[in-house]
Amino acid sequence: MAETKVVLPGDIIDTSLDSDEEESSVLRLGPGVAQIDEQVSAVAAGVLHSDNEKKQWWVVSNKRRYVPAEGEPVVGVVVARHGEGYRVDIGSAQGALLPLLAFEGATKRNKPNLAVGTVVYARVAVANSVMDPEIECYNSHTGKSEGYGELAGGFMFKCSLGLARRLIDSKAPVLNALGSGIPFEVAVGLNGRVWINTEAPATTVLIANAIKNSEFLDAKQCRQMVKELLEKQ
Amino acid sequence: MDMDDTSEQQQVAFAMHTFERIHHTEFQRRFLSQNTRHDGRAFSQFRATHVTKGTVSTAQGSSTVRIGNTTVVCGIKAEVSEPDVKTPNEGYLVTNVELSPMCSARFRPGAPSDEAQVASEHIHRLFGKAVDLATLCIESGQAVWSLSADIVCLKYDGNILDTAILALVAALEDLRLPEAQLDSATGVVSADRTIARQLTLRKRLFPATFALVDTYLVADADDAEEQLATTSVLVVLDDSGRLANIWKRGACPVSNETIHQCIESAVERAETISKTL
Amino acid sequence: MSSESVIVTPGRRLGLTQEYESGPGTYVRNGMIYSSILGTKKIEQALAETSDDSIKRPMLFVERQNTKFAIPVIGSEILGRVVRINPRAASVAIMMVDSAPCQEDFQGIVRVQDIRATEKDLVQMINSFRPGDIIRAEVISLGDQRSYFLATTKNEHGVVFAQSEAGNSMIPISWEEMQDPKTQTIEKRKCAKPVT
Amino acid sequence: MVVEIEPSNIEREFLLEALEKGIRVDGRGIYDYRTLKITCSPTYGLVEVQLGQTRVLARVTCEVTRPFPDRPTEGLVQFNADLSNLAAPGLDSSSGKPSVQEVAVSRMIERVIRQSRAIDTEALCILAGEKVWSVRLDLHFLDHSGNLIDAASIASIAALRHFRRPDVTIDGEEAIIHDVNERNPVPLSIHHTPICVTFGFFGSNGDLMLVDPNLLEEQVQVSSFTITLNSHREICALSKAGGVPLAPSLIQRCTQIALTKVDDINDKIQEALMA
Amino acid sequence: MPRPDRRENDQIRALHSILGLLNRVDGSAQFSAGSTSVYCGVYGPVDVKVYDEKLDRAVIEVKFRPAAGVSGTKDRWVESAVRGTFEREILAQMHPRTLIQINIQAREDDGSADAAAINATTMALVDAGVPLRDMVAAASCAVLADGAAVVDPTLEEAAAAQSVHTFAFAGSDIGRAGSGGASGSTSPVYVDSRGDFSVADYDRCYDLCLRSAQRVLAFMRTAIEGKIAKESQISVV
Amino acid sequence: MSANIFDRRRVNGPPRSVEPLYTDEGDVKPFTNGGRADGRSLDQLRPIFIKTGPLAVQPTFSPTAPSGSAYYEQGKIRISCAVYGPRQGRKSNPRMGSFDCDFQYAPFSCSWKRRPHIKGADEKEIALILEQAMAPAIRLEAYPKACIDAFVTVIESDGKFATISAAINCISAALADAGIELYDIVAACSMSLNASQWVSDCNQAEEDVSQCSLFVSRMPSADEITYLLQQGKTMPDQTDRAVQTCSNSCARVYAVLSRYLQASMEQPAS
Repeated sequence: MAETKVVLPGDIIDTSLDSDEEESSVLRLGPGVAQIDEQVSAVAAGVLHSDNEKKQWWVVSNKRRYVPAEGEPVVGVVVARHGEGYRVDIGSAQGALLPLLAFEGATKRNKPNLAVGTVVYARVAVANSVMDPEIECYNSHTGKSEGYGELAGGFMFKCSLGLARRLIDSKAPVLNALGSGIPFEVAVGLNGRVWINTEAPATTVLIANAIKNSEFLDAKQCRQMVKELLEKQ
Repeated sequence: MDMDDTSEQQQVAFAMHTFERIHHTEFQRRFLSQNTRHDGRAFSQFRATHVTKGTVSTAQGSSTVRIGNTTVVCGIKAEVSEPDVKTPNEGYLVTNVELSPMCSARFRPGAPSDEAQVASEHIHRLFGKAVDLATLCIESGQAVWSLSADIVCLKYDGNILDTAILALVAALEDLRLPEAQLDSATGVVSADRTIARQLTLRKRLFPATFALVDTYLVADADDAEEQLATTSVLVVLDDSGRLANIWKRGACPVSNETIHQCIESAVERAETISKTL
Repeated sequence: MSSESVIVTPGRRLGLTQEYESGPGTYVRNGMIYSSILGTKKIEQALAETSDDSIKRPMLFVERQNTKFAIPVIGSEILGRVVRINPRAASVAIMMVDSAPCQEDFQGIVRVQDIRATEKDLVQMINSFRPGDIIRAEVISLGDQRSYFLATTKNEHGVVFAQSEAGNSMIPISWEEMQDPKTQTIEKRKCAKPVT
Repeated sequence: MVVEIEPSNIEREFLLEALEKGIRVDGRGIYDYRTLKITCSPTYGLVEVQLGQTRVLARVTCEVTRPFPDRPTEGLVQFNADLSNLAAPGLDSSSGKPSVQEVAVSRMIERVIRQSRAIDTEALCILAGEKVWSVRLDLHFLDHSGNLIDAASIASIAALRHFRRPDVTIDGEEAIIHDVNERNPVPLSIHHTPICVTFGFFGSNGDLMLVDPNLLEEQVQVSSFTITLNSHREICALSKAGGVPLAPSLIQRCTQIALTKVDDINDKIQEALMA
Repeated sequence: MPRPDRRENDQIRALHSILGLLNRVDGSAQFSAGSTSVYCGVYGPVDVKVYDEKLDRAVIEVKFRPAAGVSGTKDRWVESAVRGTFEREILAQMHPRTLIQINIQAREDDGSADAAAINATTMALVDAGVPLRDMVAAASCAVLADGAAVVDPTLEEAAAAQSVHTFAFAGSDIGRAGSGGASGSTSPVYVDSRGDFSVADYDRCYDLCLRSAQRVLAFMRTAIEGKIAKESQISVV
Repeated sequence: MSANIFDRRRVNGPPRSVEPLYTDEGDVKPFTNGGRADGRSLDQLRPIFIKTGPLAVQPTFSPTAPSGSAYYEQGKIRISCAVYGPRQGRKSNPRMGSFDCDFQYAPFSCSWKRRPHIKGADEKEIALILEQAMAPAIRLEAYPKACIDAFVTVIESDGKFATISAAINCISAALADAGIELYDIVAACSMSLNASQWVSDCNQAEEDVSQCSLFVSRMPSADEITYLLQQGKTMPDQTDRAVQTCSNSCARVYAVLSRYLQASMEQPAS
């Protein structure tokens, strides 16, 4: 099981393995950990997770500025349209490129025509430090849309990357508690943007505020907070 | 022209010439790794320093200082103005360093660059204590001398701070303040240039700048070495041997011994400069 | 062989166009050759195989020792560093033109359709250039307001020097692959044919 | 360069749709102010105001200077409001001259405090023609989450009332400025305390109205209207900025709402000054 | 000669800090030592102007605004000091062709404002999750007229002092010195000593500042760990 | 009282400062006893000193060094000029190169009040004059789409028209040092009319008392005048005489420039 410890930038991480693996084994350093002058140390502040079997170390830290990574789902806003695609803001350093044909079943003749300001749910196709990131509204391996595409109606709000990751990773307590009370659609982007859609604006506002308040509450407190909100509504 | 060996040399010269233009920084680093510098100086050797006073007749005090190729002309204009309410008998010393696009392609036309502003501010702070502003008083509360010292850089080849500080010290020593009285009725200050007095400097400042390139400590880095250097240490001594300023700028940490090493070579440098000043 | 070497300043009368060809460092105005730079006046015997109809006139030129800075001209071969790439074009800082240095870098771009002569539409920028590579290319037009247009269609044009992800300099192993000797990793580049 | 991102289409549509039903995105009523938190620091004249997430720091300092020749017996009051990238991306004017927003807010506060003669400049005179107090108000915007003007006006008034200047005694020609710990410092003489209340208008003909717009509402609103009232219920300034024309009857309604708002803001300032 | 606020010569003023207080920037912090207080907001990595763009690393830009008055050359000086201090600590190679912008707003300046600016920047960078090689802690001290060296001087003490010294140290450096290593082996990341002082004064102030930088670093560590603990106790899912 | 405008990017002095009233009689009045104060004959120019290229040796290529530089002295006038280029120009036109000039007085360079840092209208005008005077001499067609920048700073000025002609001579020397292709070297000289007598190369004191001033910049080998500026009232024949004598002095200055440039090539920069 991954043991957890709070680390700060500059803390040296001893990667000596308890099992007597030979020394030159390849370590896989996840985000927040890097090798500096022959020492492995943390470069971000957060909770250190390590997984001895796969010899992997990473730090979970709560950031607000999104750095694209391949395969991650994101919620973006179309900012401009030019030649071979749309320029979409996903909260990263450079705007992402969404090619015109990056939609399920899109061909040269019939392809979706998105206006500036449209919100899209997409996955990161290309992310490297050399070129601007590229996103696509379908899974290019399977060709299926898998829920990606334009998001119409509903409301979108920003939250921290840590909260977004928690909302996606597991059966987030706040989403389950809300789900039992009110039917709603949700699309969570790992770039810290959440899209909610219900029939009445009042419930959408309620769900949005519930999610935002759940950032610093644990599972039990979440259920309690959601129950109170539902009764008051 | 026999073809083979000169073309051989041309081949090598061409390769070296191209390498110098393409990998400019790498080319410089090669010199340092072989314990020499691209102009043949030793690591702790300063460039030839020339100080001449009184080079501009239209300024009350002036000097021209050259360290290697870096050339600076400092001119001080003395004018009269009202003292600040809080300090009625203190004059003003306003120092500004001008790094125009003329002295190096590094500076763009228009407003002064950050480097020029930082240099002006640093020198303003250094000389705030070196000159006794009370000696600039003509009539307490009403009229004082306001010295505006402008340090114009003609050619920038690294180490502008040393050159500017030396130029200002020389110009202040060359300064001739005319005898002035305030006619309290008309409020007009009249001055007689034939009776002129020198400004007594509290202390003369002797600067020395050292740059750290990777692990090499290099004295008086020129423009090429400055672009390589991540860190620079400025040590300023006064004529009684006490320190006036230690200023380490830039990225890499510098060990405490290195700073002490810089202080020692700065003391030697102070001796040599005080002779030329 | 050059006769006496006289130092001339710009605007000096050197000779008549009937007797001499005007070479670099000179200009012609109504029948007279004048020097256009400060340097030493040199006369060079014409090479034997000039076309026979023009009378073999020696060439008159002015030579200057310290470096003369060059500018990119259509057809000249340049050496430059790739600064930034996007799917449509790679922007290049031009540093040398026909083996003469430029005083400051000129801005040039290699459009994706000018990278390769064959299969123009299959070319992928990410597999041709990376920021930091040094490339040799040819100026194909003076381009737009900001950049010159460059092309690396010829075999001897393309990446001349590149560093791998690990940071060691790589060796070209084919016209589109370079290998890092230490880590054996192979990276895709549009390489220039090494000049033997 | 750091750049501001426009709200997306669905945020715009949702906000208008909710507003028609009287619902606001952050759950407030349409006439409610966000929570107002005023903290006065131990140093005189330094007050930080938080209106929801909008955060403004006001600082009042004074120094002795020469008066203007044409008004020898009047002290000087100077303003400076600077918006930096700290408050919101892209606010920093890289060209050195202040950005449009910065000028708008700074002019608004100056109009509110100087033109309405909130501070008695005669009381700032020490020696006529010689020495006067020059009071300087610096506003620093730390977080732009909508409605900077209200937050700035509250912070300015609170800081001016919280400020104390050193005491001065005059004998003949000389003026002795007493050190702060020698003689306790003297407050400024303030005639009245103008407070701004800002309304946002939405919808094609601008009939949807709300008080204290937050960031999203401010980006989507078609017109905004600011009323400045003081505790004597006098209107000190009115300014309607932006697009859709407003019916005069609406202005009366806004003034009534503003009066109630100004009262409880003044109470909050009084409370903070007492603490 | 006792200090006006009756502090020991080597006692720093009460430290206070808040993390993540501003919501429009990527990371923010307020750091105060006594009544000297500074806000810092960090954007990064964000898009960079084509002219300043560097192809192998992120550009680091610092903007400093003073507590009162119009910004002038003094603030450019502080900006260049802070940029120099963090140029290497920020692992800029991890985000090439981007910009990391540090915006500092001085709230109140009652002495050792440069040190407070450096400490606030460290906390804001950590809050923004910008990759850092190490944390930086800064402290300053002054040699008074009677030769006594006092730490964390107020504005009044610094004005009357013979010389004022400001040092900044990297965290790992402080750790090594803390564990009894000789102070000679440490390497300051930033040094600014001004006034009229001897080499002995310089060394004395160096040690004093090293020890108070240790205390500042310990304070920052507990503040950040507290925030992470609060955030993460619900993430153990 | 002249107000100094507050400049956020420089260290600022007091808001108002003025020159004191000098009671001593200063230097000798010009033209008092027929001759000139410094003993020169009416058409004698002040001694010229020129130094081109870097002062100390420039061991390797430096991307920020100017391609050509010159320091020019004529009597008390001192001017420094640096030439950069051919390099990428902001506004570039594909057929011809462009030539830009930047002119600045050093704050301490004028005998009267200190010049403010921010460029005045007269400095911008002189920059335009220098550009128009030099452009005809440069073979701009050899530098398509590139631009050549010249930056001139006056360290000490003595006579406005004399300073402008000295600046033109200084730029010519710098362009030649930079190896820029030129049709010819431009030489310039100035004259002033005092009591219906033309006096060559007048200093500030002489210019102040003269009725008219004039300067000519000329390319001697093709005998083309690139710039002619007269300020003040004269009869047409007086101006013709002035232009004639001024052109001869330009030829003399041209000779000095050429001699110096040739000498500088013989023994390379020390």
